Amino acid sequence: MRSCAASWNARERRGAILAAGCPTGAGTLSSAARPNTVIEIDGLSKRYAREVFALHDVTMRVGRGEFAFLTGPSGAGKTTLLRILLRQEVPTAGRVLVDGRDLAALGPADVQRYRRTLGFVFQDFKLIPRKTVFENVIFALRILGVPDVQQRRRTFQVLKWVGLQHRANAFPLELSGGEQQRVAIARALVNEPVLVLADEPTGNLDPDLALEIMNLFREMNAGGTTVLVATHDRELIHHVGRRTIALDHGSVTESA
Amino acid sequence: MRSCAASWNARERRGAILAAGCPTGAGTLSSAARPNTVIEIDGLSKRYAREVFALHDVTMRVGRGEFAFLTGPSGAGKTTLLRILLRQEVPTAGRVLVDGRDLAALGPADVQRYRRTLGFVFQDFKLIPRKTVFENVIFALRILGVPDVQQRRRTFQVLKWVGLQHRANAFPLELSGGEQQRVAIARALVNEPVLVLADEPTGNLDPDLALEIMNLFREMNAGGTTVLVATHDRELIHHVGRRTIALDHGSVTESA
Amino acid sequence: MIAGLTYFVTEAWASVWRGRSAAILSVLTIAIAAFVLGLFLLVAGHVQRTVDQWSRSAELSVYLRDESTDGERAAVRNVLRATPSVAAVEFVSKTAALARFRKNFPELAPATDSAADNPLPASFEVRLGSDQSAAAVERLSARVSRMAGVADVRYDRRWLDRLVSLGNFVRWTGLLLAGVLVLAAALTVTNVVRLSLYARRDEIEIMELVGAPLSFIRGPFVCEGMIQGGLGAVVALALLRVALTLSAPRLSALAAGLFEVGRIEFLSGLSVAGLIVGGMAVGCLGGLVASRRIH
Amino acid sequence: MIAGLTYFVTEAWASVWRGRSAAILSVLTIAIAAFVLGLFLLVAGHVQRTVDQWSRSAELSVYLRDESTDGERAAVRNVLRATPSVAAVEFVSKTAALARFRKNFPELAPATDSAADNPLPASFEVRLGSDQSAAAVERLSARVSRMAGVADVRYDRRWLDRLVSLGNFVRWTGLLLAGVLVLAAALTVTNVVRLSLYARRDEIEIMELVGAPLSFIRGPFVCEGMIQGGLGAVVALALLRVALTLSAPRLSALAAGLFEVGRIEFLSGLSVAGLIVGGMAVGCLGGLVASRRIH
Ligand SMILES: Nc1ncnc2c1ncn2[C@@H]1O[C@H](COP(=O)(O)OP(=O)(O)OP(=O)(O)O)[C@@H](O)[C@H]1O
Ligand SMILES: Nc1ncnc2c1ncn2[C@@H]1O[C@H](COP(=O)(O)OP(=O)(O)OP(=O)(O)O)[C@@H](O)[C@H]1O
Ligand SMILES: [Mg+2]
Ligand SMILES: [Mg+2]
Repeated sequence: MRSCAASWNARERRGAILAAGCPTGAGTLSSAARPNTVIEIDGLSKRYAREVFALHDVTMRVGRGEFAFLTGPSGAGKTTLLRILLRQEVPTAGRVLVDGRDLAALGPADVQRYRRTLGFVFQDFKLIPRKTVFENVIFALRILGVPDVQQRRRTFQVLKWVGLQHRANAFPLELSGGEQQRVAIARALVNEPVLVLADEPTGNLDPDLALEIMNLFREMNAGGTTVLVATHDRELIHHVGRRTIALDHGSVTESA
Repeated sequence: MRSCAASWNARERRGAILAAGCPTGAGTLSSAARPNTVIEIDGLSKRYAREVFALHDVTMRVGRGEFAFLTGPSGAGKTTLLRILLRQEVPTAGRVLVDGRDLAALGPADVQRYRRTLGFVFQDFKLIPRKTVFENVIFALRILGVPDVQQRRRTFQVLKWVGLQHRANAFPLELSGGEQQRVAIARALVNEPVLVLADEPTGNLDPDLALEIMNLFREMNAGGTTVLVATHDRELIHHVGRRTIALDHGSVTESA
Repeated sequence: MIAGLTYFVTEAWASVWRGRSAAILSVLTIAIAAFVLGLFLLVAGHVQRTVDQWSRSAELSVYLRDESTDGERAAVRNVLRATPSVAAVEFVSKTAALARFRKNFPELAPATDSAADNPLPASFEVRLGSDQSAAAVERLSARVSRMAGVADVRYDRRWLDRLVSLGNFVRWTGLLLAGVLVLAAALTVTNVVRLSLYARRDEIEIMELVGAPLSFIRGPFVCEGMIQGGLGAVVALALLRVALTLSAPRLSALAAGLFEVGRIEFLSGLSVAGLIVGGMAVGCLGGLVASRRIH
Repeated sequence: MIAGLTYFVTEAWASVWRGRSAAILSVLTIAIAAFVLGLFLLVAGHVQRTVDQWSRSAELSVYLRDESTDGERAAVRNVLRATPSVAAVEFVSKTAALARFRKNFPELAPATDSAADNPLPASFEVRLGSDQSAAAVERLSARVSRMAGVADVRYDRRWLDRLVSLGNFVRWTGLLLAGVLVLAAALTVTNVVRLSLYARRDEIEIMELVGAPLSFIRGPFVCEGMIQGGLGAVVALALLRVALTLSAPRLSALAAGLFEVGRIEFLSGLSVAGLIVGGMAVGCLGGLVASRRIH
């Protein structure tokens, strides 16, 4: 395992104990022969009831092990695109393949299994208010059927990464906005997903912390995980310097 | 009334109809002889049950008609400070005066009346999910007892300012993150408050839109409204170029 | 004031309407409580009336000595008449008593024919009112039997006791059941309103943070409780009416044997109004209790 | 499997515990439904038993001709014995009848003394079983009265009809009430679980988005329903027991007049077990129905 202490220097200045270890990345599931493109979207359109199109004829690819940003102004369709990838929304038209699987062909049980292989950071965090930080994060492991001891070890590790292990027993409503966002990130990473989809994961974080979180994603990515991050933060994109897919009014305007 | 079309150019590029009029600012209530300092905080501390201090011995002033930023890393205490100013939280120690009123001395009915004179943008938006965008915004006017026709006119006006009048009949959950944030801003401005407190009001907006919203606050400010905005966005602070109060670990570290 | 009321009602109605399926369930639950209460009132009313009728047919016989004077007889009659639990007093002369005996026991007619004199005494047949207690009848009997000219006082004590007890039993358990059911209805409404409040706690918190007056927040919930309670009662009454109509043929057969009227009657207008107003009051209370949680 | 069950129970219990006040309210509501049901079972059981006892004391008298032969009498007795609704048959000879008459009507003793021969007929006194219908008794009476050696058949038709009707009435409305109450309990549980589900719809949505299996999401709700239903039944039974003990003196006085046993008895072990299991089943059903909404 590589050392990943370097990226945590900024955190250590804040006094959090973060030397626990680095993300290991790479999926534990889907070990079959995998295609080289993880996300394959063709002619995707999405229209919400009677309203205008949130997405219109979007075609894009994200390769295995790639790290890409999704940008665009408010209401461009970033969240809609990510939700379709989570199978939270169903497209009006077009085809979406993830890891070679056609999302339209998944039955209810398949959808559950598929979602368990993903890591998703929601724009509005989506933490369970009646569960503590620790319970919120460990839940994603529990449904995987991981042995109990391992569940707890891994959960503490991930909470350390995001600098929140001292808040493990707090309830989400007792956290600051940025802390909640970091819990959401911890939950997305705890199951060592093959694909991480993050919707504005640093909107409530200060620039230093945002960069640290991005480094966390980079570490995951270096371990083989594919990462797609929707963000407005030009500075951050500039700093990280990876491929950017720009949306506007539901269409791809730039895909460099 | 001054023309405020200049600040809306960027919006017009997006196609929204925004020429409706400019914010008029200045409170409709509290017409008594007013002190020159709107916010006066002395030795304020806040400790949540058994936990460490979220705020520690904070002393600061915000003058009438001032526009100030509140910054600091995640968990620094920004939201806590603003919530104390809304009387949503009660301080552990210290004195808080707003417009000369000691917040500790307010009875339940006074708190209601006091809150109605404020404009507050919550970090997590706090929109009522069962009400449409329009109903969410008009509600703040209805409790003021403003005549019906005026309520509707003013609501449409404010929704135009934030570029959302075409989404007036949508429910909050049918909006993108940035759109929800703008509804929250519209609600804060609709009652022409004397004091606007905004918690990370542009965290979900792209830089262009963020700047436009800041211009909206500036217009309000030019009309006499005092504005205090908590934000992480250094670029934005830099662009707007106003006084900045920095918090870290619950203490004021900088107040230029 | 009117504007405020309109606001409450519209808000409450919107809340009921938007949460339709939950509202339907809760109205149904309340309706069932009201239905059981109504059904119970109906049954208890009829049983009570039946027992009353049966009791009324219970009689007390005051046998007079052959040698009693007219004055003594008048005194006895006056005492009986003056007793509140006595509904009617009828004099049966020696001759009338013999005639009745012959009619009732034709096998014995020859025996009484052959007898020289009439062995049957004259008597007062006393019909008792429906509100007599066994103890009162016993007191009356003891008092009259000590009077001059009275040979004996008889009544079918076993039957009377039974009927009075049955009447008391029905009344007593009826009160208990009715009380419990009203409590159940109130609890149901409280529960429903509380849970709907719980489901909307974010909304309430937001209203508070925006500075809405308490009445603005509570009003709709109180109103919602009233609407649900009233609707529940109306639904219950409608159901009861339909149930009664549908089961009329069956019930009539049963009723024929039981009630002298021979048919089941619906609740009185007063009971109907009482149930509806009661439903609304209980709903209102539920809403108030539930929204007390808001500080 | 065991791990899953433990998860459901812990989750359900945590849910009940965290939402204590709501859970208490809903358990109380269910308890009241169960309480009413239990109380009703208790009352109906006692009324039914009383009516049965009363009915059992209803008798049919078959008067025999003085000139009837022993063979004819044996034939009548056999017919009576062979009839299912007949509980017991007793022969009363002419001499026994006269003795009883003298005892019952002492005033008339001189009259019967003076008569040369005994005017009273011999008879079979028939005690009827508790399950007889008025029609069956009528058929029996018609059949026997046409037999050789029978002079007349008499029974107090009015009373018998009344008692049979009352028995039917209690049974019938009892069934109806019980059905409605079970429905009410089921609705209450559904309602409560549904609303608690509604209050946690965000949580459920999140679980779905994280890929939790359906059983993981539904299990706790079904379990919660069962816990609430079971607790409700237990609370109801405890309340009923306490209520009975507290009102024992009052009730005994009432019961003395009504029931031959002279005391009120608690529900049978079977009824108790039935109520608890029923409560849990109904709760489980409520949880299932409520959580069906999750797709
Ligand atoms: N459930 C819905 N029903 C109707 N319209 C919706 C719904 N969800 C999103 N929309 C609309 O679709 C468009 C795209 O929304 P989306 O959330 O994808 O934007 P976004 O790029 O994520 O914006 P932001 O940066 O503000 O989060 C918006 O105009 C929004 O109002
Ligand atoms: N209700 C609460 N109970 C306990 N602790 C709380 C509560 N609310 C906030 N805190 C803690 O107080 C500290 C300050 O929180 P606050 O929300 O004020 O931070 P912030 O500056 O707004 O951060 P952010 O930029 O992430 O929103 C944090 O450590 C947080 O965990
Ligand atoms: Mg979005
Ligand atoms: Mg904050």
